[in-house]
Amino acid sequence: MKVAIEPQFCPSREEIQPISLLRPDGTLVDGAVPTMDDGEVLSALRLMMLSRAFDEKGFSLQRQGRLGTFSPVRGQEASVVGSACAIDPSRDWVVPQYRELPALLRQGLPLMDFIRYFMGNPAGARIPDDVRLLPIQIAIAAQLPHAVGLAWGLRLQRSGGVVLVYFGDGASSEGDFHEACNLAGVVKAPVVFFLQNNGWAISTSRSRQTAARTFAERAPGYGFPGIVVDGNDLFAVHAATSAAVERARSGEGPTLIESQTYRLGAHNTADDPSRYVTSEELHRREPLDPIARVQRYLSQRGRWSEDIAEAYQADVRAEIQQALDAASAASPPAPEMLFEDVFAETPARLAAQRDERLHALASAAMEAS
Amino acid sequence: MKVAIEPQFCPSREEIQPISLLRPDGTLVDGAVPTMDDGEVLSALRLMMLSRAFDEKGFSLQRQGRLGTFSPVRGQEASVVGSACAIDPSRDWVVPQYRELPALLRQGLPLMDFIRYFMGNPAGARIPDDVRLLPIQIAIAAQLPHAVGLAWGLRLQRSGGVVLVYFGDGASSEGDFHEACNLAGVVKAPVVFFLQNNGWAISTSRSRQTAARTFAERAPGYGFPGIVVDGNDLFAVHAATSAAVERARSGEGPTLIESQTYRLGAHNTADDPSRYVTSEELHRREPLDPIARVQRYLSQRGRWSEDIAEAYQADVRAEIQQALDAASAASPPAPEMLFEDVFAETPARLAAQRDERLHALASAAMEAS
Amino acid sequence: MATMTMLEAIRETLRAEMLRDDRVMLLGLDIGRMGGVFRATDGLLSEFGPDRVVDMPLAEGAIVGSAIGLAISGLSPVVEIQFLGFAQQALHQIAPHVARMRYRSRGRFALPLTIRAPFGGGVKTPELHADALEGLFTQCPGLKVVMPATAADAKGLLTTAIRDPDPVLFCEPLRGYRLVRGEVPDGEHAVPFGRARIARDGKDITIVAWSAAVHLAEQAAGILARDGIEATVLDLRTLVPLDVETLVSTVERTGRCVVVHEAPLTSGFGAEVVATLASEAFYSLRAPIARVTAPDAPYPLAGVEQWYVPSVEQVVAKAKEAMQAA
Amino acid sequence: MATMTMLEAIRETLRAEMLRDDRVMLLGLDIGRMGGVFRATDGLLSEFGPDRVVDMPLAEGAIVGSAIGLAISGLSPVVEIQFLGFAQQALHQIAPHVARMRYRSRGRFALPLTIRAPFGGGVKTPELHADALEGLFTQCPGLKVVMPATAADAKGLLTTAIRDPDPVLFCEPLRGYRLVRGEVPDGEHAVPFGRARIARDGKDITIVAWSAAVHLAEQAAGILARDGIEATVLDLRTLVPLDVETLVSTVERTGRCVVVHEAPLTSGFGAEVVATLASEAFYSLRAPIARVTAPDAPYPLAGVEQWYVPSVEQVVAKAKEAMQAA
Ligand SMILES: Cc1ncc(C[n+]2csc(CCOP(=O)(O)OP(=O)(O)O)c2C)c(N)n1
Ligand SMILES: Cc1ncc(C[n+]2csc(CCOP(=O)(O)OP(=O)(O)O)c2C)c(N)n1
Ligand SMILES: [Mg+2]
Ligand SMILES: [Mg+2]
Repeated sequence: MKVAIEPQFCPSREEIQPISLLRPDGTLVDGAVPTMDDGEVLSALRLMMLSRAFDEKGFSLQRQGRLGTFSPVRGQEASVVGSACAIDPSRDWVVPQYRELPALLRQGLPLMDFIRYFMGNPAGARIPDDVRLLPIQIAIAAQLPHAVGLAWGLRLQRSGGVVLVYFGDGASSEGDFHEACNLAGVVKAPVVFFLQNNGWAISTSRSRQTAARTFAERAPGYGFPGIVVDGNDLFAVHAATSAAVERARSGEGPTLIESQTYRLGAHNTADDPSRYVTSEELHRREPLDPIARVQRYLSQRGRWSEDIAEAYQADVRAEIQQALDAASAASPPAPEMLFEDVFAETPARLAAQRDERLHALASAAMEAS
Repeated sequence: MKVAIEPQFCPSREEIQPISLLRPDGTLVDGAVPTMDDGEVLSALRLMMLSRAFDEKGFSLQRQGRLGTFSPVRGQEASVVGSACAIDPSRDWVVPQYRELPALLRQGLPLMDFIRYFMGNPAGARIPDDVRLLPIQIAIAAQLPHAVGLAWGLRLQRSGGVVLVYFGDGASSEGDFHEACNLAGVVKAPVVFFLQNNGWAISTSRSRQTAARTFAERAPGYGFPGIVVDGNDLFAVHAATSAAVERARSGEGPTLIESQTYRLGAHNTADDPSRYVTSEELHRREPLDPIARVQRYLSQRGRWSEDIAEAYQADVRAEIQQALDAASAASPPAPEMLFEDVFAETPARLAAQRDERLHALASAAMEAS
Repeated sequence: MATMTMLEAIRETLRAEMLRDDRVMLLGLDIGRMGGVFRATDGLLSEFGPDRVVDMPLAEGAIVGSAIGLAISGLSPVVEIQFLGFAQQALHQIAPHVARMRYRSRGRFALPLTIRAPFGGGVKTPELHADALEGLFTQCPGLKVVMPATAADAKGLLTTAIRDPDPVLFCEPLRGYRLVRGEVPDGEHAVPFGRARIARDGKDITIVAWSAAVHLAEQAAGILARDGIEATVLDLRTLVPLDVETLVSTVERTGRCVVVHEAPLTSGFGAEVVATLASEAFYSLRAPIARVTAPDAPYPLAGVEQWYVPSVEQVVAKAKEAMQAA
Repeated sequence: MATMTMLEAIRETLRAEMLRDDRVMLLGLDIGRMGGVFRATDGLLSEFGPDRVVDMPLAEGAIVGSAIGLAISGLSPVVEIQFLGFAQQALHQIAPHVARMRYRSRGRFALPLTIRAPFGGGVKTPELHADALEGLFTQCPGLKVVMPATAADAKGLLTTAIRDPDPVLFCEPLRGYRLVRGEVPDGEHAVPFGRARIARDGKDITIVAWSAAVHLAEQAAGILARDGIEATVLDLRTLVPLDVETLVSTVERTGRCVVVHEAPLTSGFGAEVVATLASEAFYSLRAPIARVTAPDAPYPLAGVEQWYVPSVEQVVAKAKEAMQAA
């Protein structure tokens, strides 16, 4: 028999089945045991609904010019909330991309700060000291090595904390993704790489982003496990993330979670998805809405009804309105903010620039009045 | 039965066996069929011996200050020569890192040019127009996207050419590696990623470079196959590369080859490996010398003897001496070279800088004489 | 002559060059089906097909790095970097490889490669989208840096860039994409590199600018004119190669000069302009040369950018100061 | 005071700071078992163990990027980039993230992080190893850029860098590692940032330099002295923050100035120095300010670098020219 010159590693032929516990109709898969009790599910649902309501409100505020460009979570609520609920905000950190509002809120970020940030007010960029959260990341994938360093540092200092880092299918193509995963494997950083595969990077489809069958299969190439979950299934996401957090906390190192979800709307407030998504595709995806799925589950358990839904809806709207009012009432941004926090101490040259600028603005204001 | 929350992708538990055809003792593995006939083996061997002889000569020249810092191939000759011999220099390209002298020569680079380059003479940096070879790469991993673009371009222009790109275990950690592999998968570039895992990146050991079991298992994460070969086995390397070239040429896209070899010496002429390699480890590796292995194979076939060895040795030494003489006889570098080939046409500002510099040098020379 | 926006001029030029030369191909994020986040490539995918208008995976290093290989294979890639700030993800490909391939190969491998990238502030983009990094790229010997200010120049300079045998970074002012409109010559229109443009002529002072800041300079000149100060507005057009001759002769004539740019003060390209003048027009200078720039702070959030970007008032004030000197 | 090389001073300082503060940790390529390719970290692995002296995988982006996270977790990472040119692989982490984390988080996340990197030419390194890129990094608001020229300053400035609450790029002249020797104060020795050093005092002309070029300037000053020209040599020490006050007052005193640096002319930090002087010392300038720099070409192969790097003769010639003016 001839010695075969066959590759030991080949792209898998079979379809990879994402782990799933909750069916779209709200029933549990046979043998599924949710890792959340009804109380936890209800509070997760509330966060998902808050997120959805904020997306809607935010779009109209953006259209009125009151908010800047932002990216809605729509369609990905189970993915974000299920994962965020698997960590402990009193010791674990979230390192976000930019599409994870409910994870930020769960960590403890006041919604008002988020709003002020998107109003362009630097005051909103200050995350309260006890909230374990890094700033929103705009440069795609750049947060991944930060998360690894943070997790590694927590381990070196024996804090017991774990880092949950979010990023997209698009972000997975950047060099930073690779460098971060490889380093995390080497130093066994307690980090969970949470890849939200939402089908798109702006207009670039998943199939154009990589020829790999799944993103999760990259994990063994860094020496750790990879798992694919149904990202529209709150329970599957929560269970997989909880397991990964557990691994990380017990010193076994990182996990890569591919959460297969779908962006049910525009990339951001400036985007027009009709240029690249067909309405048929959207129709196919709508029934997989993760919020309705959880509501069906709770209904079947007698924990959800139209009345409760309305009460929740009113409640989250009130919370948003309150945050908006607070953001609007807060002091507006001022020009001196430009020069603050460049360094711990403002160097002479920058101070001179500041004084000149502020002086000119003051004179102009005098003249104008 | 409970639904298991188990990762679908885990680092493999078993030891991965590299493909091997030729045993260290020079006998063939059962069922092994070499893809080279004796004539081809002899010319490959000659190239390996030339490389080894150049390493030795080059070290002493470097010590005399006649050559700059360079990286010997020692120990990796089968890996480099076996792969290079699998492509067709009349249509395929080599994109090197810096440790592949015999691959450069096989493509058609005159040894004299290589020497002039390492003497610091810009004239040596000009690769002859009919030699399909990119310049030596100093910035680790930066050549990988170049290779992918080149391969893709060849395909777009239907040239039938394939690109063989070399890089190291160290290079595999750079973001460029990832971005290049992913893009190659997406555009099905006819490229062979030839990773020489020689155990070291300067002093950094393979085990510190990544937690992955093999580098080859990264390939499915880009949608193409990965193969591990015994890099000190000329036949295994040649067979695996030939298969990958075949795949690429027929439009099936890239392959990642991990050639498991060992750097039997210093990283470069400035390095002192005794700081990080034990002599026991070197003793363990020496018997795996790829040149002796091929010689044993040929001896067993009656095609090699001490006399032939001496003749070959004399022959490669003469070739090296000839190239050295030619390089020394060639015109020395001149200051105007500094200003050439910055742009197709020298812009006025640079021309003024050139004129000023050359004028000053001329005056200084006048004064000195 | 047709009147069009800068964005339209760019799109027309890309199309014309692709029709002229089938080696020209476009690479970038979202440039295909979507036609680019700003629509600079709208319609080109359907006209030229997916082999010539390529939606790339999200990796700037590989976009630029593969363009090097494509160029070596015989093609002329035109890369779109979605925002200039993200060219930093590819700097390790641009400075040592794009800019040096000709030099490193002693002329064997020329790279007829163009990198287009929008940049600049004043339009309330998210963080890290507005940085004016042109100065950084002028430090890469072997790379040309081109900064059109008008729709006509967008066409003329982009045409030259695509045909140039060397790599060119072509920076497009975000703020000017739709705001800047103007007459654009029909048909063939190639503006040579290294020739500054006198956008307005005046004997008292020279305002040097490039890209969107040229419009600031022109507005300032208009205001100064009302006070009887006649300003020349010099649009550098290309920073590398730099038109030292026109720069120096113009400032020699006026004796006074203000330089305006969007980047922070320290090591912005304004420093090079002033240093060049301080050496070559030294004896003609009648006043210190002022720089009107952003402060030495990162580009801020949208709510405060109005105070960060250089303003017409600042240019006017500095010009008046210069007029009062000696 | 002990006499030591610059390299020894750096190693001593790293060790002293690690002993002082156990949050200080070192990250880099080959810094552990090998002690660094130049031995700057020799012996530190065995003294402090693998959690504090970390041999990293070959990925500059992740080395710098993870240092950001380590700093946020409460540590003080000192990163070694093997050669400054390879910091370009990490520019997308340095400029938008290292330099801006404090700003972007409005003060919440300070980064007490130091990036050390050897650079500079004249020692026949392989391609891409010698680039003087300090100018590029002075364009990143939020980052301090420190360039010691002497062994004592290597200690004093590195001490300050490691203790600084903000990120610092600390550039070490390759050529000076073993060549530059000098007395180094024992014990505590921290040199404040933003204070230039008058390396030699003279009334006729100021030669401004930093890092290895300071020695070039000193040699030139020695030669000029034989011709009766008394030169001040001003060692900037830190480019950001820049000691504008000393720079301006020194040049005001001498009225003439030459700036020397290893980087190419265009947009090198010399441009910023000249532009600053041309604005702030304008009325004292008695001659154009010359820049002695590398030409606007990439750093070449070793066989021609002798003609590329600035020479003492060039500095002397330019100084004499300046003396003859007006
Ligand atoms: C380095 C970088 N390149 C490009 C962009 C522009 N950009 C913003 S979002 C985006 C797509 C990101 O896709 P993905 O990571 O899948 O996240 P998603 O938006 O789908 O949540 C791009 C290309 C950027 N912000 N940063
Ligand atoms: C981007 C970059 N970082 C660092 C270096 C310094 N350096 C030169 S060779 C080398 C190790 C490369 O290891 P590997 O890729 O395994 O190749 P090998 O030397 O083993 O053939 C390093 C770190 C470099 N040249 N380029
Ligand atoms: Mg996505
Ligand atoms: Mg290696």
